[in-house]
Amino acid sequence: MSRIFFDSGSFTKMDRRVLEAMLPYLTERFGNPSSIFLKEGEIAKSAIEEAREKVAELINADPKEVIFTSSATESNNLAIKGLALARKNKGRKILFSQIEHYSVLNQADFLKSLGFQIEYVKVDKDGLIDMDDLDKKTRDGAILLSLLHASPEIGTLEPISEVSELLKERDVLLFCDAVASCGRIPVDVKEMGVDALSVSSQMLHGPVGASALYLRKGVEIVPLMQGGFQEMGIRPGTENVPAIVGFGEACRLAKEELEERRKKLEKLGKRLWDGIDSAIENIHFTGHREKRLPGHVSFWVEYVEGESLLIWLNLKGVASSTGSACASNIFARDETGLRASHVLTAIGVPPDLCHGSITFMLSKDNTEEEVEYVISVLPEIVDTLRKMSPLYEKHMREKIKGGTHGGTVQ
Amino acid sequence: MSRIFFDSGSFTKMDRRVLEAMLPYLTERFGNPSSIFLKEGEIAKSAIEEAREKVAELINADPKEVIFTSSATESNNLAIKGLALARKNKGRKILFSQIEHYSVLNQADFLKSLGFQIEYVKVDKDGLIDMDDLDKKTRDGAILLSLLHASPEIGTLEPISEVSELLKERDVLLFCDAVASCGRIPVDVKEMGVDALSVSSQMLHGPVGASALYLRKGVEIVPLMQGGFQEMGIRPGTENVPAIVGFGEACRLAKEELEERRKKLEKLGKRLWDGIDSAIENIHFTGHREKRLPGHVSFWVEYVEGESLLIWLNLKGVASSTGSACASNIFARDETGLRASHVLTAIGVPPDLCHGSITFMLSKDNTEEEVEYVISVLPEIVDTLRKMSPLYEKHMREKIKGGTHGGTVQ
Amino acid sequence: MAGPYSEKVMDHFMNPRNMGEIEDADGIGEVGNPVCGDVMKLYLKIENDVIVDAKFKTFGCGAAIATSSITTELIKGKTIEEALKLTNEAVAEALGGLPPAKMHCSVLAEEALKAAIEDYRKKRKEK
Amino acid sequence: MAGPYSEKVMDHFMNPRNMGEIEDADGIGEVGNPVCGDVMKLYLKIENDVIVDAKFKTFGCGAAIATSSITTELIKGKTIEEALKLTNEAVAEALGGLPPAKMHCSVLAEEALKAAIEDYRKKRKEK
Ligand SMILES: Cc1ncc(COP(=O)(O)O)c(C=O)c1O
Ligand SMILES: Cc1ncc(COP(=O)(O)O)c(C=O)c1O
Repeated sequence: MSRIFFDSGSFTKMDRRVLEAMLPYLTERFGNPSSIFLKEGEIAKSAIEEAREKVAELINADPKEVIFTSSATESNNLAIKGLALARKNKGRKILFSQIEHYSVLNQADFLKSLGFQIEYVKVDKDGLIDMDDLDKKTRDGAILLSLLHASPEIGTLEPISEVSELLKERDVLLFCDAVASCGRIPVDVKEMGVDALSVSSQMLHGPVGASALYLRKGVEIVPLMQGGFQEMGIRPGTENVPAIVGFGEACRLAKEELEERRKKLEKLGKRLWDGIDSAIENIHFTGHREKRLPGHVSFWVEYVEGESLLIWLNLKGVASSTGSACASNIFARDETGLRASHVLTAIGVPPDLCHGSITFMLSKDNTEEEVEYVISVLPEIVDTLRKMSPLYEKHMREKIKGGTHGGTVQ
Repeated sequence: MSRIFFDSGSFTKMDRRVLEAMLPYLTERFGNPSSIFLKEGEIAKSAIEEAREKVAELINADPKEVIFTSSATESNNLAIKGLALARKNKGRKILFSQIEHYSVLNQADFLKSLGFQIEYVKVDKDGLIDMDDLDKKTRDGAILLSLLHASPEIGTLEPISEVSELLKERDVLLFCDAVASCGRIPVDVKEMGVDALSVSSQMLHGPVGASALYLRKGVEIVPLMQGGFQEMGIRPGTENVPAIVGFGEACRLAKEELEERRKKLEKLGKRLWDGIDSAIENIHFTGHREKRLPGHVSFWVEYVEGESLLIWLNLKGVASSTGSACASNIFARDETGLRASHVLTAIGVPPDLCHGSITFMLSKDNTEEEVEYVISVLPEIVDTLRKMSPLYEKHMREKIKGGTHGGTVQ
Repeated sequence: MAGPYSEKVMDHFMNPRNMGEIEDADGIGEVGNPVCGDVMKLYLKIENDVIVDAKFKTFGCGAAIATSSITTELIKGKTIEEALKLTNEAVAEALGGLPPAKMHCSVLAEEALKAAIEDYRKKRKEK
Repeated sequence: MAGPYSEKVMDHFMNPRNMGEIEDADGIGEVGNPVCGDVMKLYLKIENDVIVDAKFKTFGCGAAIATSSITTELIKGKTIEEALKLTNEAVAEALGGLPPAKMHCSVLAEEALKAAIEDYRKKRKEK
């Protein structure tokens, strides 16, 4: 069996049809879209405007509201720094949900150096934003909230429309990172009521190297970089035409096939969940059971560490991801770089337990056979590692002694 | 005859061999280099490290000194903002040469908003940096100079080593934009003595979407964006693996073929220069005659406007560029967006005359036949437009009356 | 295609109508734009207040040449009164539109026309 | 390939040597790392101050399992004195190196070994 890729939260395989759309722009159709008087420039410019329309259609935006950037990290940095700087005179308080991606969270220090304060809005045990906490923290002078649409780690879908209604009343802008959700479930910027939203090409079977920032008409932003006149001056630099063309095509396909993909993902996800739930003891699923990304299954198992699980899965041909501290920043200078996932700690998993976490994020390309294979192989791996675990040993001893079930560690 | 692309200052056509190196990473070899425990991640990580070595070799750097970004604009923004912020405590004065690219110059306002002052170092009529002015302006507390290696508009090569010697004495960092030169002439960061230097993939027959910032070991920088741990934390975000692989391959080829390409470009450039010089009256070549990029020919012709020249050349199948105000920011709200090239005004061409400017920048792919074609077609175009020009009419009348030669306009 | 100019503009740029001078013109208008250096010169031949011939010479960009060219077409056969009613918007419209930054070229054409008519009127008074 | 672990680490991870318990161990050492939650448990069988058998159980990452495994190999047949000289660097080296952030796993192995020997000495005194 060839590789089973269940790690679509960090990458997706580019669609063949997308590559085909890109190829002309990688070969004879080269040119700089700013060279408007040249045939080469005209072709390039048309291509990116066509792609802009396709991206806009997928998220129900006006093409003029779509700005191309090089990556989701750039979109997130542009959105948050840019909106904050543009609103500096209205206030200095910026809110992040506790479970934002690093490309949001790690901006905190830089923003503080510019004079902003950062506060974190709590989430509940399922990862849903705590509306009371949000209510409290938006009462006095917050200017911006960053809340992701879906966490790639635990799959929970946030109630964006509900949040945006509250924020509108309070004149707080809402930026939404829809990188994990877009292409899997409907993302409609109007219905969601967001002011800005980021989408990534490589997460929806498009090429790496392109991302979009939706910016609602009339919302002001300060550019992160300065240079030429590209992207309405908001994102200067020669456009990555082939990547943008591929991104556009990937969005077109995602829109066309959304329902089909969603149904398939839901079915595969359900089967995977049920399969491993019934085969593995002391397993804890993370994220909300219903309000979640289709095809997303995340959990932690007791007595086993996540990096080891991940490596075994990899050896068995399965790609997944983990929130284990051990697998976090392994090339750091020392172990202080290792930290358990902030998402899992935010939903209340004790740091020493969330080490056993695994996330499977499926994509349209996965199959039932792959799901069955993972269901068959995962319990064996857990078993092998548990046999090796002194914590499990203790648990079993206690279980035999006291007849407890699912006893706690230590 | 197919298109003649003489606009390599704004783009180059990707080499077939580069595309071939990229293709596996656009198809089956997909993956996130940060997924270090996955086979997909290992492959991706190896690929970018190999590319890093190739880029480092071309510019004689250590691979650890090479940071990948998405574009030259990003490299230039990261370098200047990042070095300035890291040195904020040493001083606030930043120097730009007058002829920097927009991706440097247009940072001025943003830098001012962060508390920096910007001063401009003059260039002489050939575009060479004015060493006296530099000497004067580096005497009191400047922290950074941005000086490009070669101007894509006028082709002049700056005396980087000479400048870096002076700056070292004064503890001023030197950032060098080598986007136009790298791949055409040797770029050796050690010999040049620069602290940071930017290079662009798409300018040396690599793919768009990748650029490198060389950062000398030990030089501190503040990142422009925050996020994951990629690129030593200096440039976060999932790496654009296919583009980086292509960039690496393009650098390898450039190193291997540098002498060959340079000789060819020198020969073609000389022929083009001589050919149009002898065929067109009242033509003024710009930039330094000897200290210039091989294969770079730039000039302005009297009595004719550059956009019109450019469009006619385009219609005749030739791609070029112009510094004419008329062709600057044509999609701006109104004509106040139109500005004559700052490079041409810096070297002393009166703004109303530099409208007739054209830049031909050749690449390794151009041929003698193409050069001959342009030599044959350009005089006709100039002639057609001059016949239409009331300025030329005046000039001819005066010439006939007074026997003046090359009379001035108005 | 996303080129900045309409087909009409490109047609007039490539095949300018009435380019040249009128030796014994009844009115000549020459105007210039300080922003981008364009210079337009319009020659009129007028009989019985009717513009019977018009020619131009222009130093300038694609839009400047095209607006000059179409202006000569638009005014030929018109009376002076009618010609004076020609606005820059009408010129731009006749070309299928112009990019915003190039609208000033159509203004220049309108000004050249007015200057030429002015010149004609002045010359007639002098006679 | 640019994986974080050497082939040696991967070999010990996939095929751990001496994994398990020793029922009648003479010394048992259990240590944990608060940073990443790893727990290592080492069992020693000692005769005449020579380690005649060693087994381990480990909860932890790839490096933790591999360092446990190789430690048992490195100490078998050694006297207690010799075993006490085993440093975490030597453990890491025997594995062909460890990523910096994973060096603490080798420290844990060294500590587990020392704890087991301590335990053995304590038990002997008690006897
Ligand atoms: C939710 C989310 N936001 C942002 C990013 C950043 O994407 P990139 O690394 O492509 O810049 C990721 C990447 O995994 C993500 O999952
Ligand atoms: C000298 C120089 N620097 C920087 C840039 C910016 O490159 P990019 O538009 O690819 O970001 C250019 C682009 O033409 C350039 O010529």
